Amino acid sequence: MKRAFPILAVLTGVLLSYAMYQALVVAPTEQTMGDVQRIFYYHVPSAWTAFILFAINFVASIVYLIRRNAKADMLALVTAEVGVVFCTVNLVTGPIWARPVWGIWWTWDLRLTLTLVLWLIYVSYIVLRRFSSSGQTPLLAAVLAVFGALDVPLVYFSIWFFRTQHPQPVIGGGGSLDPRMWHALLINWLAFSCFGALVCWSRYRLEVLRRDFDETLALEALLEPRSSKARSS
Amino acid sequence: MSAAVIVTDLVKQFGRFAALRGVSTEFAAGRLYAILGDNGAGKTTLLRALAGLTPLTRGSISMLGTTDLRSVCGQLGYMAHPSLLYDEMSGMENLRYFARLYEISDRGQNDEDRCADVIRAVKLDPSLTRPVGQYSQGMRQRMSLARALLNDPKILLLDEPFSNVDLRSAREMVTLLTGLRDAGKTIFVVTHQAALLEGAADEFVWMEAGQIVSRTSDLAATTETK
Amino acid sequence: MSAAVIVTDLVKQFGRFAALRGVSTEFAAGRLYAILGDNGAGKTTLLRALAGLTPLTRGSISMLGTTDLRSVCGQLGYMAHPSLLYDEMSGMENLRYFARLYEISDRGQNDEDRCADVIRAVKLDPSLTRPVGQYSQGMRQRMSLARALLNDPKILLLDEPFSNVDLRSAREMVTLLTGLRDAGKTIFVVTHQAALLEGAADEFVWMEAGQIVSRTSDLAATTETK
Amino acid sequence: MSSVAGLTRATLAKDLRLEWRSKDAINSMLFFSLLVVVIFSFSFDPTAEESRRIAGGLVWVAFLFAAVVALNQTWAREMRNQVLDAYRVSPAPPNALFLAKVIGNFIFVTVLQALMTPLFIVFYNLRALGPAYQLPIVAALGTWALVVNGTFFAAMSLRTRSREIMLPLLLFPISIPALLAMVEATGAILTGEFSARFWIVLLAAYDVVFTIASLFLFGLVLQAE
Amino acid sequence: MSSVAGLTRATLAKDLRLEWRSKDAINSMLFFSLLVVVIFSFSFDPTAEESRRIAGGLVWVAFLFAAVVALNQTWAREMRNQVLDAYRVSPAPPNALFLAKVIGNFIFVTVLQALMTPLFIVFYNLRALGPAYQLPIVAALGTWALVVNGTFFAAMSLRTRSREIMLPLLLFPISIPALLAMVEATGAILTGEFSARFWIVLLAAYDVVFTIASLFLFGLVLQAE
Ligand code: HEM
Ligand SMILES: Nc1ncnc2c1ncn2[C@@H]1O[C@H](COP(=O)(O)OP(=O)(O)OP(=O)(O)O)[C@@H](O)[C@H]1O
Ligand SMILES: Nc1ncnc2c1ncn2[C@@H]1O[C@H](COP(=O)(O)OP(=O)(O)OP(=O)(O)O)[C@@H](O)[C@H]1O
Ligand SMILES: [Mg+2]
Ligand SMILES: [Mg+2]
Repeated sequence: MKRAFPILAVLTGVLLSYAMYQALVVAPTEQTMGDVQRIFYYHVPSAWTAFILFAINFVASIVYLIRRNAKADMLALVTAEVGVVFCTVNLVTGPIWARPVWGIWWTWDLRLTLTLVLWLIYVSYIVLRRFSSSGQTPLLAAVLAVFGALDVPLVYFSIWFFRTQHPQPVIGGGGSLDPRMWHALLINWLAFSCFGALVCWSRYRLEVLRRDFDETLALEALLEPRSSKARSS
Repeated sequence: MSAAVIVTDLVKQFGRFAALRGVSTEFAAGRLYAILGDNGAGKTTLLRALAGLTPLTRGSISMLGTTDLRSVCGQLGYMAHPSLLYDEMSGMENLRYFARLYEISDRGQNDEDRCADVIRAVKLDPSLTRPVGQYSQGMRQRMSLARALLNDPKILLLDEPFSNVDLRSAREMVTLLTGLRDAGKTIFVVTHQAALLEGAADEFVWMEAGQIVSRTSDLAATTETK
Repeated sequence: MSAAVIVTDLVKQFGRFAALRGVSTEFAAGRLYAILGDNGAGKTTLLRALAGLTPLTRGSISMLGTTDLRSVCGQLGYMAHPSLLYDEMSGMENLRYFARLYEISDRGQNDEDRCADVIRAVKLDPSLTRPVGQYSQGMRQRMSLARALLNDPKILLLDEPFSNVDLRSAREMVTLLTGLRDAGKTIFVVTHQAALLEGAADEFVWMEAGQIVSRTSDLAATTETK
Repeated sequence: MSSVAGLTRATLAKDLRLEWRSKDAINSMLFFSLLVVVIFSFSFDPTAEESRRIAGGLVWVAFLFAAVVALNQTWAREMRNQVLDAYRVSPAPPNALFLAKVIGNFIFVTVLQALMTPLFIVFYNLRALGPAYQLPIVAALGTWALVVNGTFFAAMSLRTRSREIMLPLLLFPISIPALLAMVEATGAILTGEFSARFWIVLLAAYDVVFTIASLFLFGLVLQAE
Repeated sequence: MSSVAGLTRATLAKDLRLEWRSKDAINSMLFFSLLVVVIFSFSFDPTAEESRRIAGGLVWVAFLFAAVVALNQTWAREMRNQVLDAYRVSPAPPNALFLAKVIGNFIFVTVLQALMTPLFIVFYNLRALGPAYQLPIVAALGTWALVVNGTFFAAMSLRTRSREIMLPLLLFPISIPALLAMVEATGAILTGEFSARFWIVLLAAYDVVFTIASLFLFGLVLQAE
């Protein structure tokens, strides 16, 4: 297990560079949009990675509510944080792309709105964890995560009617994509997922260390001889 | 004599500070325990743990033969430092509301009567219409005790019931408590006025720095060692 | 000996209920008064009136030779049932703020030192970073006393300083108070634990139903009559 | 189950009595929404056509903000003297407390709406061109949506620092679909240009989902310390 | 007088410390502003011509909401454990307390405005056709007006035993001139159709009058029990 981390790190590095090569050099230039379109290879994988991380957060939160397992809680925390980062990447690359292509930064379109709401929900999740003064932050956070996950389908339906400007889904949407573009996209997605996993893992280890540290301090207090009284502690 | 409360290896941490540091002990049913100790020894924390109000870091509590505290909380009376009463309502109105929470009328006694009875038991006047927020500190303290007695609990957890109460009334409270004990209740009284319970309490439990350091039935003996 | 506090015909009504019913008396400077009485006798109301916190229905108070209480409030220390402290700040932070209110540093002593000194005087640790809201009840009570002592007041009004405080610490507090009395302060202590002040208080003032019913320097005598 | 209903009624009665005595919540809500109406009517020189188009948004933003102001005070009363602990040690089911609070807030906000609606109608010269009977349905469903989640998150923000600002932070993201549905449904009814049916169904679905979720999870939040 | 300034600073520092234990607070305020703007754009389609026309009003409703959230907790902290009594028995002048609270709230609301304004500009595509440099002046004067009155009346409603429903209704007419001036001035600057000079002078006069009145009367309010 100890060995796995550097291996994953190296693999991610290699994948990311290869994917960048694919995206910037190998993939053909889009006819109407030109080179701006290459942002596609960062825009879409970051969204997909974020969605996956949020899904893991939901599952981990449910597990926490049932089992009260500290590991599940840490997993939920980590996936929410990293998911928000990837979601931000998508939300930033989108407007950068939109400005030259559509002529506007933002529009209230189905996909855009959904992403924004998701981002808002998980930021509020992180804010709650930061501001909690309770000894049971994990519990409150898990409850909020469940509420957030329940909200997503409702958001989806509520913006169903919005006039859409955004391209239809690649998968199952009937759009035809050049196979080389497909290739570059999938490689990028794989690289992003590995990268996401890597960041999550480090963050997870950091969280484990932090909690261990707190526990050690408290344990030392437990072992303290009785004579050093609580009244002066 | 059966054990009413069994506590094993109780640890309660607030962040990095441990308020309870491994408390393991048993309390027999039908006895009056005085819990004594310096400020910050962990008495209130222990009581809150017994009342099921605070999630434990480690350890377990078994009460009236079950570890599911939720299922026995109808048998519990809890009195805390704050009054646990609505300042804007009169004493009767407060108790009437709590009587509904405990569904006392289902047990065959009329709400109204029961409330008036407990208020009289703590030597207050049930017809007082003043809101509790305007009571004097000692009156509020007694009303708070009345609230804890309301559901005729098997186990009573009282956190400093005598503080702010005048001496004569405190003595009357002790009489009331010994009466309840003789009727088979298990009573825990946290107090700094141990002398009041001399002769009344069956056992004195001393706490220090989150642990129980001694249990004795003779107050004089322990105050010496202190 | 000059009179530090002169009270004439004090009446305080809450709506139709009179909490003080014509209190007229004098208190000499440099003495320690224990104010005793049943719950609801009006002790807290009297103390709040002396602190200038409650407008009177009738009567007047003269303190340190003036009836303008606002002008002498810098000479006053007041400790109440509630802690009068910010729960979210540590003890030191609280005191530092109140030191600013009293402009203690203008009197030649460094804020920081003065705060640390009073905290040590009530046997707490000035370096405790925990916010006051997380103190145990007794610790909070002592910090509250520290706040009242902060401005080195000539007149101290203490409402039940010993409640919730452990016996040993309460005895230490009494020693602290007698020390202050010997240094020339006038001290009023409302308490239900009169025994603690036996030998320490110069006079015991009994209140009943909003009036002062007796003043004596011998506690034993009054408890008999009670 | 009957016990939940009974206790809900008892708690609700207690809350209404206390609110009647202090008038805290209704006061601040009323004050706030009056200000909002006035501000809008200053900045706004409405031809009927235009105002009808944005009235839905105006009304619901005013109510949402007013509700947040009131919801922030819901639990304050239970925290004073830690009365909430008295509830927690009693065998009474947490859901009774939750339902009572929700119904109480629902009543407050509804009273507010009943008072404000005539004002809006007068100030903005409103008249529904669509089926007006749907308006109360939308109002009731929408208010319930705001209030269920608001009460729940207010309970959650009790356990946090800076709790006043915490409530909107938690509530707003989750209530976006409900808000959108309320605004659109109201707009649809007022302009009569399209049917509000879809939005009403969506609102109902939102209410059902979150009421059930809250009832399941409130016990956990209450016992968290 | 120097003592008032010093004590105001001390009290303000204390309040700010309690509020901003960490930079989390600023982040959460940023998030709060974002949420408010997002909520608005869900309720009022920002691309619509009508909603651009009432943007002045919209912006002030958002600011008002932020102010109410802030004002609500101003005195709550002083009431817990009756710390206010500790202030009342001290020789510190009441006005120092009042000024500290007003300035604290002013800072809070101004930070929120500073965060929200760019967001509003982006979302509503606002552009001032009049002299834009007047906008911050209007914002500052308007916020001060809101905050002085709000702080004063919040203190008053704490002390009066029976918080009658009349109180906000009495307060209400008093705030109307300020609201009118804020909204009109903002509108004037945004549209550039007429000069905001008159409204700015009115706001300034309002601020001066009510600040002085509050400073004179606050001592009475504080000492009333
Ligand atoms: C303005 C902000 C934007 C946001 C927030 C955004 C968001 C998203 C999201 C969340 C996805 C993944 C959703 C999915 O796979 O169903 C996505 C995919 C995609 N986006 Fe965007 N987008 C934005 C702008 C744009 C622009 C301007 C373009 C190009 C004209 C664009 C083109 C695409 C394409 C081609 C996909 C992949 C199609 C798919 O699989 O759905 N996006 N975008
Ligand atoms: N919520 C909390 N967060 C952090 N520390 C706490 C908290 N509650 C209590 N403590 C600490 O735990 C210790 C024990 O507190 P507890 O209230 O149990 O003492 P106690 O024995 O009841 O004292 P007292 O006689 O003064 O009431 C104290 O040092 C206190 O500061
Ligand atoms: N704000 C108030 N409104 C109405 N009545 C009040 C108010 N404050 C106190 N009282 C009443 O005045 C009487 C005296 O109260 P006070 O608090 O002075 O008693 P006390 O002697 O301090 O009692 P204790 O020892 O219990 O603290 C009591 O009957 C009380 O109910
Ligand atoms: Mg305690
Ligand atoms: Mg008293």
